[in-house]
Amino acid sequence: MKKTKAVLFSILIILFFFNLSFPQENLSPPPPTEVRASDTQNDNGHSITITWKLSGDDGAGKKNVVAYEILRSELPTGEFVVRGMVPAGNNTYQDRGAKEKEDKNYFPPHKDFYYKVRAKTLNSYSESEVAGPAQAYGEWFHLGKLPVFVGTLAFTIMVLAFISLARKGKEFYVRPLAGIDAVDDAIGRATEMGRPILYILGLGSAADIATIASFTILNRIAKKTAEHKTKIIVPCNDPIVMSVAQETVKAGYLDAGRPDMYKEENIFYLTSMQFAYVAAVNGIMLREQTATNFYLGKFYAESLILAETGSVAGSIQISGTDEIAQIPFFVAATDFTLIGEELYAASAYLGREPLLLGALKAQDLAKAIVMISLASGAVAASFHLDFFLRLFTVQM
Amino acid sequence: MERIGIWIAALLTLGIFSFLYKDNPFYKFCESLFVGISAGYWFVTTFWQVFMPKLADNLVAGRFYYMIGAIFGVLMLLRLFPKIGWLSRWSLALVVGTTAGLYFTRYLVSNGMIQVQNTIIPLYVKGNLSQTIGNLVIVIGTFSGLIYFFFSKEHKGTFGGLAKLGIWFLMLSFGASFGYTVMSRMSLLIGRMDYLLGTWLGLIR
Amino acid sequence: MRREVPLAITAIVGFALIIVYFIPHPPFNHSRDFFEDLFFIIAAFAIWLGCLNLLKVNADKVYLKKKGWTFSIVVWFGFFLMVIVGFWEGRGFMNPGTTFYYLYDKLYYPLNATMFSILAFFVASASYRAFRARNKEATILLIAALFVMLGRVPFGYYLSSWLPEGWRLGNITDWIMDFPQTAAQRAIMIGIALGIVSSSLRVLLGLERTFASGE
Amino acid sequence: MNFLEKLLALDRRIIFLFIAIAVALPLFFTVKLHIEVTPVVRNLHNALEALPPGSKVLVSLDYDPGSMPELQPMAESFFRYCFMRDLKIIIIGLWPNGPIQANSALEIILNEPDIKKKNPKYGIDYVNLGYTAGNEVVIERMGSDIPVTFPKDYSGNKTEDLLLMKGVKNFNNIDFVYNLSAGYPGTVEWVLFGVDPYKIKLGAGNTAVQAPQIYPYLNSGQLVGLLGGMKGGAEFEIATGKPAKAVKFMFSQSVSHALICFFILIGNFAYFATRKKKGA
Repeated sequence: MKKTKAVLFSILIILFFFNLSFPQENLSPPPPTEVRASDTQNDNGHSITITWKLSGDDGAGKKNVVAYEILRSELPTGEFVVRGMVPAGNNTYQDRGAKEKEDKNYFPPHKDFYYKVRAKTLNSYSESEVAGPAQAYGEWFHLGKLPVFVGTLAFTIMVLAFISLARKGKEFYVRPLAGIDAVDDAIGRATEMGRPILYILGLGSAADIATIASFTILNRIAKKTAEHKTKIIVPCNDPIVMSVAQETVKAGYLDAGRPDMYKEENIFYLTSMQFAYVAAVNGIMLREQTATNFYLGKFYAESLILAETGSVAGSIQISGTDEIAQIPFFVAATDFTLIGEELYAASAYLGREPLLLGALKAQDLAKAIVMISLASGAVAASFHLDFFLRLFTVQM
Repeated sequence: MERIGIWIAALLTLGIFSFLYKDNPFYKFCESLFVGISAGYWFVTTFWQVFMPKLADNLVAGRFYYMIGAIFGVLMLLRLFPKIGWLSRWSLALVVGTTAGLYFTRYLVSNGMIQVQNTIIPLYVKGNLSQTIGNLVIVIGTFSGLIYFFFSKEHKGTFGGLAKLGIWFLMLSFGASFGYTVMSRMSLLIGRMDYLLGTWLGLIR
Repeated sequence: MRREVPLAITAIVGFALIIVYFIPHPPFNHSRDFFEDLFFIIAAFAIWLGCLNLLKVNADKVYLKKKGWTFSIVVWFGFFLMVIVGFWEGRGFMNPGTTFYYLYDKLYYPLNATMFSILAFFVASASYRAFRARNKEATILLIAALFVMLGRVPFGYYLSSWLPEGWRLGNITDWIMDFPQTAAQRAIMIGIALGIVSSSLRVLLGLERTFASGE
Repeated sequence: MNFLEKLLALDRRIIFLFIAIAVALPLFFTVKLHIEVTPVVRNLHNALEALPPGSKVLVSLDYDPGSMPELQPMAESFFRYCFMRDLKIIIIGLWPNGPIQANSALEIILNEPDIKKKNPKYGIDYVNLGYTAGNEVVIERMGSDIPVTFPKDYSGNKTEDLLLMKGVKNFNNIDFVYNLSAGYPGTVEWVLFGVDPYKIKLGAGNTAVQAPQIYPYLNSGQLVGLLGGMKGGAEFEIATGKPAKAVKFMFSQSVSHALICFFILIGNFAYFATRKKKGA
């Protein structure tokens, strides 16, 4: 036994020194080593991840490895079938399959599988040892989303904490917001002039967050108009939005103690067509000579047409949207604009309801945390420390 | 057939454009046609691309829990009957809940955490002055922009100065979006003009 | 019943969706897709509602012979033209060569595109009549807009070709887009993210409940 | 009413007329304009140049005819470039209309003399896998299995039977992804659900309205390059040395932008001049 080994070894040495006989291309590359197969983390249980150490001829040695093939079998000695291929230089592969049983690429969870990795050159290959068994199974918690989970939990707790503080009667300070301060003046102006107020909820559906925020603002403004005995017109472009708007305004009038003054016909559905709707609203603006126009909610291309008509008609205009592409037109053509987040905050401002203010405070605290992380993170990153970066890194 | 179609399309285009001069029956006709056609178009599209694949196909495949969608959808239609119209609130509530639930994580991740993650960048890049300045501008701009959106402190003193800087950054970016939006609208008009003058009249090639 | 049930539905569905976001294990991993499907299905019914509304309004106009009732007939005609052809074509209704595609290409598309291209005219009119440098903020906005509008077309090159390379209008626009613009976009995006997260939570907790008010 | 006040009260139809002329008239002239290729477009072009012939490029067309003037020239110039460079094209759409747009772009490109000489064949040089519903979920599913996500191509052939799709399992076998986007789902979804988890190389073309919101992803390196609006399309045409539609329209675009700028300046000048007078 020892003798044969010694003989083989000397042959190898001779071959090495004289470097002859075998044409190099026919030599298969050294196989990939340390092949490991294990369940893919954070998935639904239809995938196994395979890792290996690169073949000695990949990027080094003869540099002739072009790809790796990944083979799978249900038995360690069984028939291996090719599951996929990756270019040279890669050392991992996720073997995935479908989740539906009827799919022919179905990947059963909780079943043993064995893997081999094959290093390929242009005309030969070599295979690694068999790895496994490995099983695919689904996890109950996605670890890559841990930062999101922490964020969600922290934010929810902050909101609840501030709300309970507010319930206990704690007064919160919020800075003045130009667009909000203008609301009272705008309503006063309409009253003085004896002209109506126009309120546009935008093109969003009743489920859009911007529209929901706008409903709350409408409720407060309706209350104020009821107190001032000023007419408010709310043309809608969605039947559902209209019926919610009617309830909202009615509730505002009720809050002001003037339910008798509520007129349902002033809150009406026009049409769902974007441009037809705008044309009709423009008509209302010019016919009714509205003193103040509110545009709060989701707005698209029509923002520009509304703002121009109102501006030329000489109305005071207060606008707000979270559609970033439309904010510029509102800023340039209306008197006051609630930019993005300010729109959501506005409902808390106008109502001064402690509950809503509490949520706003939680938002501010979150923002402060973000700003501190941002500033310290950037400083840390300048010294090549990535602690803060990892706090915010989410794996999908 | 193609030629007739081009004529129809061109005339409809002119009909809409005629509104720019003044409202007229020709425009009214085109607009009404547009209202009808687009409602029909969406009706058919949602039927074949939502109704069939998402509802009917799933029910046929034995996934009967998709009936929930049909039930809540029908509840939505009850709005047409004033007496039981309030039931449509249930479907609205489902839609609102879904939106809020999906948006919560979607926005927290893509608009929130990923943007923060991308803004944590080195303030000093060795041997690259313009990148260093650029990174500084990004960090300062994002930071001061957030200061502007901070509601708990009055914009006074240093804080106020930062908020002011923030709003300038915001305005610069709105100006840029403004320019780009104008660009888009002009491109659309160029497209229509090219259709009228080229495809229809053959005056330009 | 009328108020509590909707609020409960919203809260249960919303919080469930947030929780399953973190669970990759079946069957929870599909539940988000399922609710998204539900969302689309209900939205499809809502489009029916909108269409029925449209037909009813226009039928009333014809019936009562209101002003412009003849145009209401055009609305009906357009609607049923698309619907009949669309259903007749079946699932491949939008493949090139079908009648529906022809109607789409020769009626819907030109009308839609023209409607949007009209905005180019309104931009012009608004830029003349309404876009005012009414304060410092609006002034910065308008100046940046001028830079981008000129810097993004070849004219900008001719206007500033006398400047050294790297300082021309195009370069300045690139710089604005790459750095201050990006920074501000991020601030707005983060702000909106917090706003949406907080509003969603308020809705789910039943604090913002206007949508559930009603008949 | 003095001159300035009259100027302010100008009938808007006169302004409309100016715009119509500013857009239409330049279409009649062929002017050779100097179009500089900006770094974001240059980067995209360089990334494409680095692909060896035979590389597989996935093209996702996520728009409808509403954005045709801006995005269709980009689709055409990209297909032309791929055929000339012998890059293999795999077309999909996250919007129902995307694959239809691709077909109408291909129809034009395949009839160009240069391309005709190359004679690209369906199934070998390009495939159109059509549309699948599901928005960003489609991207996620493609990460595990493209043939399962798109079992049949646009004309109903089995995806597995297409020669080009042999060996294409998931994003591992795709060398570059090019996305033309007009909104949701689009470039942002490709970044979040394609680039981040699967490390794909992504380049994009966007409508000008969208473009500013995409820039944050360029800066962070998640996006290789971006064509913004018709100007971006024109730059790409120049970079590839094949000026086409977008370049042709640049003259109109230039004149109309200049006119808008002029309107803003005049409008503000007249407004402040008359206001000052009233104030005094």
